[in-house]
Amino acid sequence: MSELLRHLLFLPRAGSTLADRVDGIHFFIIIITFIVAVCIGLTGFVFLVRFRRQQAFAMTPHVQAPMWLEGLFIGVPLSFFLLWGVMGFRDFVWAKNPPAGALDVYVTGKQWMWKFAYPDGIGSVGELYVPMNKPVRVLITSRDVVHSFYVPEFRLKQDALPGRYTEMWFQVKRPGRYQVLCAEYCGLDHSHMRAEVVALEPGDFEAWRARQKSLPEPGPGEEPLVVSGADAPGPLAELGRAVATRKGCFQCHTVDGTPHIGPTWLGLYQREESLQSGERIRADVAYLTESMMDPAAKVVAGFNPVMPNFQGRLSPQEVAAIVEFIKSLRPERPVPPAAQEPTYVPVRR
Amino acid sequence: MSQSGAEPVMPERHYLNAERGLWSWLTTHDHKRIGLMFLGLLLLMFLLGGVYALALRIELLTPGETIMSRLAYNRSFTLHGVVMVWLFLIPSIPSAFGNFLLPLMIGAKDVAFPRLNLASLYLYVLGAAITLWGILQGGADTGWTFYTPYSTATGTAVLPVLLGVFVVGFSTILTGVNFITTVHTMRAPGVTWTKIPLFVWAIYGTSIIQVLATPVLGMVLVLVMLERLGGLGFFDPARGGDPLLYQHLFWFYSHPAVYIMILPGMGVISEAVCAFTRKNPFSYRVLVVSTVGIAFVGFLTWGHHMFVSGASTLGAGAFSVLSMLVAIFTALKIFTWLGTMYRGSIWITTPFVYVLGFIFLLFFGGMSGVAVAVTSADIHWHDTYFVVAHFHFIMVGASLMAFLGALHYWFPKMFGRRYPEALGIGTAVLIIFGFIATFLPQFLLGNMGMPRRYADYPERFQPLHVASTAGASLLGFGFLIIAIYLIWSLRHGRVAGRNPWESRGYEWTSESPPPKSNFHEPPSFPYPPHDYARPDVAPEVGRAA
Amino acid sequence: MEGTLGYGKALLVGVALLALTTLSYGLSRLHLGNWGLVVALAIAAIKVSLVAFFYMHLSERSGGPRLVFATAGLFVVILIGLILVEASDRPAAVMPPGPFSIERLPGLDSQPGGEGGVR
Amino acid sequence: MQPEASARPVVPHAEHFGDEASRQNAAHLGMWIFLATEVLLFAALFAPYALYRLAYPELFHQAREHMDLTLGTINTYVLVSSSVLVALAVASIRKGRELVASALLVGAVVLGITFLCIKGMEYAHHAKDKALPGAHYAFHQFAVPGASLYFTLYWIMTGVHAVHVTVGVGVLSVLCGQTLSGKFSAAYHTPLELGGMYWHLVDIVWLFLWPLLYLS
Repeated sequence: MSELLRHLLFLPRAGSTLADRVDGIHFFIIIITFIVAVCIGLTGFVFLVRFRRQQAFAMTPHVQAPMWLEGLFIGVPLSFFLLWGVMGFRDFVWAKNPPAGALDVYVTGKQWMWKFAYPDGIGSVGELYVPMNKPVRVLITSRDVVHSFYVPEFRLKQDALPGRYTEMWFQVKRPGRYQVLCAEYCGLDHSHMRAEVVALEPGDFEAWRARQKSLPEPGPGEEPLVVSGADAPGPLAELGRAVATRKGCFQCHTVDGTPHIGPTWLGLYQREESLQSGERIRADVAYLTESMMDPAAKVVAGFNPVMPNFQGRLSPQEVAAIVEFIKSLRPERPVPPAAQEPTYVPVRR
Repeated sequence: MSQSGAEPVMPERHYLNAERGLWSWLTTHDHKRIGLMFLGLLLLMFLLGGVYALALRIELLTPGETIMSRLAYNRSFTLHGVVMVWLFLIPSIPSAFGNFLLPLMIGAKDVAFPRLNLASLYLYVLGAAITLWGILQGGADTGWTFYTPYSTATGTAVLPVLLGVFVVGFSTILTGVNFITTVHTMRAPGVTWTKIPLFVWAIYGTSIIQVLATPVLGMVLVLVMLERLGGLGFFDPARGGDPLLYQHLFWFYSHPAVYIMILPGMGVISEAVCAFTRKNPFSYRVLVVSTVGIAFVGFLTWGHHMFVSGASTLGAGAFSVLSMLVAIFTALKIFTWLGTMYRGSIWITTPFVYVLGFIFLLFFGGMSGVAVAVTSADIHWHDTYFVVAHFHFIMVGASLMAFLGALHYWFPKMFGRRYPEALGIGTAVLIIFGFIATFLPQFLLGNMGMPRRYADYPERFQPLHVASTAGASLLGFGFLIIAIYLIWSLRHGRVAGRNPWESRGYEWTSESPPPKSNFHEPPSFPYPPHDYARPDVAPEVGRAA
Repeated sequence: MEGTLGYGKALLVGVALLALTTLSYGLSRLHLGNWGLVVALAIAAIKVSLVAFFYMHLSERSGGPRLVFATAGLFVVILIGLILVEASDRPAAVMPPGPFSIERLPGLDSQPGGEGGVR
Repeated sequence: MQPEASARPVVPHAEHFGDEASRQNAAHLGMWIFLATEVLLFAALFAPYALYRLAYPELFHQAREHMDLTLGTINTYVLVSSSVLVALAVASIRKGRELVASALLVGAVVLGITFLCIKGMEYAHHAKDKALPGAHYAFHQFAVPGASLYFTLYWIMTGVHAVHVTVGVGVLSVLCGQTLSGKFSAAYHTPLELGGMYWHLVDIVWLFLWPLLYLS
């Protein structure tokens, strides 16, 4: 029955225990809605036919809804609404409070990727490995803007807020790969901020975990290799450096902060620049791309519009590589003093 | 349809030709002319927002980047939202029809503060101009919700858009102040609180929301602007700020703003149901109480936008229950409209087709609203196309249907002419079906898990997107037909006469189009506005007898 | 008009306002702890009612203006009250030692301030 | 934010009204609704204050010690006194004493300007300490997490209030001039009442800002 309804309503398969509960209330609401819709539609249709206009300026009797009918109009829908509200809230509380002994996973959203890490230090980018039939608590945070961790097949969604952890838990019912989407708009590549939950049999999961642990141990203070992998200049950034060299970008731009004919690339990404027109602009991907394609459009104050136009001289891949290279040239971020780091509080169950 | 022998004639002098020349329009204090100018501007904004909507639908026809880049897509959906919400829907019925009709419906010569009314128009123009200027600067890419910290970090032209919305907000405040005062102090003899027409009640409720909620939006927009300009860090976690605070303040305005959009529509429907079924409202009391109730309880529900945002569980529960209360008022209205049809004399006209469409679509929009206000169900639906479909059912399916219904119902009042009725009915049916074809698939897309604001999407979502785009083109075609026949009717439509709908609403006792002073004699109304049980000839004298 | 604002009444209310201000200042010197805020706000509320009722002519106007005044007050309470209800029930400072430090937003770094978040 | 626009919304003897009494009613009601929007405008600032105070109770407790209580308290007396003067001015014009009324209004305007000057001194003081809002905050004596937030709140709340005081001073000056030129009488003085109400609202806001920012 519920499989049929799921097909009718285009709901994806139910991958987690939460999904069954959410779908249950979903079906309840939809069925009642359609029953009432049919009643209203039929009543309206009967009235339309039965009381259609016979003559102009017809006089009609003064009909006033009796009190009991008004009471019914209020009482019946309200009791349904409140029933749904209470049922939903019960499930909501259930979904928000993980059972003891749940496996903790830290989820970090970042424009535009998901990173996962386990308390014992292992981690991964873009793929979250979890054991099936075991509660998993996700502790979600963001490193920049608000994201939302969304797994449609689990019916699970929780916003990732910068500076705070939010939590949610799930228990996967069967092994497989489940798509993770970002559901809170987070900028240019919002729609490509995807990842996967890989649910493994408990045995397979332990094997995976052991394999990860056997990877070279990171030194003290270093982040685990797998985790920081996304931050280090990737192959694309390396390609960008090569392209920039080949196209002669370094004749005018430096990468170490020294002033030259053009603005330095060090720390350029996301820097706020004053333009000659007096406006200010943030050097985001769009601006960097535009500056290659149409350099004269927005010239940074204090520089001459001498840069040649690279429209047609750079392939999209090369542009992306150069942008990625510029992105990688971020100055060391000042680390907040130790006193300002959040203090460790044992996580409340 | 006309039963009378003689063809009606246009009144010699009316508000449209009382004074001539552009200058007389630009400096007018006449609420009717201000309402008309609002109507024209709003329709322009609707056109702009609609063009964005069609562009978005075409882009979404296929996955991947086709007609626009991701950045362009992000900017387009933001501007579609900003233009439609702030420049069209929020001022739509109150500023255009409210301005035109409210004094007529309570028998006043004008609104309480005519100069303020004109100032409101110019503030709107200014705000819209600033927003459009922002669009020319490239436009924002934050979504119409301007969520921090993204809106304070992105490099697009957010500032002018924020500023434009801020200024438009003040325009709606002035309108609200004006309307509340007018209703309180300027009712003609006989128009007691229990005999105020239902549309006026709706505008009154709307004005309460505008006055109380808009300043909060104004302040929060100022804070975001300051944060962008001066690194204030008010909502920035790096400085100890709380991004959720922004969402609280924003939705304190923007949830009631949904009722700013729908309440006037409900008022239009209440009027039109009575007029075209020739029946007294099934329960005047229920319609009034639910209007004011929605205006007030609507302020208590904003937290249901934040169930999965990291806000507290208790808060979610409280806001969920409060949201159910506001849904009850809507349910009550639907039942009452249905009850009004009972033993009436139902006349199927273009406005009435929109009424039927409104009731039907509002029912589904409202029920899907209840569904997403259920905390656990919202976990899945939040920020998916289900929500997109839900609020489009309310804002387009209901508000816009009401706007079109109002346009057709009061078109003879405004211009003294009629539009081709059969064409009107046909187009109305086309628009309702186009609408359903556009947004029903979006409910299903939401169920599948398609998040909103996606420039690109996994392939499995495509068939439903194609259906939605097909519906949207039908919808656009429908609007085109309406535009053509209404513009044609302005000059060539049949002369309507005073009261072509045989309505007993107060506004129809004056001539159509009304004289500059609204009524030739200071009116008094000894009978209720929706009274069709009384063999009185007074309302019908308008027919050229 | 009954209850019209005259010199006598205006002066009397003025004296009361200044006296209440002094009282509020004096009480704040006593360091009442948590009650200090409550007392200070209560005194402020009394002063506001005096100003609104006498100086802003509410005593002379029934109906509309009083309704507006009450409504505005009510909505301030709703706005602040519901936000506080929600915020006070958020999970306690759940800042587990996640593997990542919080990255500041681009362009907003290098200034003091900034605990992890709102407790 | 143009309060003048609605401070004098009624054309004397506007034709679309019946009589002066209903004109007055409408004007007062309109002004009250406008004031309600102002109240909600400030509520949007008090709400963040409440939330952050809940989040950082210690911080808000300590921050008080870096505020200039003396100047703040003097300012309270100044603003309350000017409100009293405005109330007296309304009482005078109702008795038809235009000269007394305008003298009282001059007093209120002077007190309003005094308020702004004292506020300016306080601002200068904080600016010297580099206790500036947001990104510009560099006050070393009070460098705990979130401290910048308190001063951001302080600057915005008092800043928005100061803007209102400035507008109010402008409104009162115009009204003072009109009183002197004999525009108002015992029979017609609605604009003066409305302008006074605006000034009292500015006073009311300060009556809350003062205890919240300086006292407790």
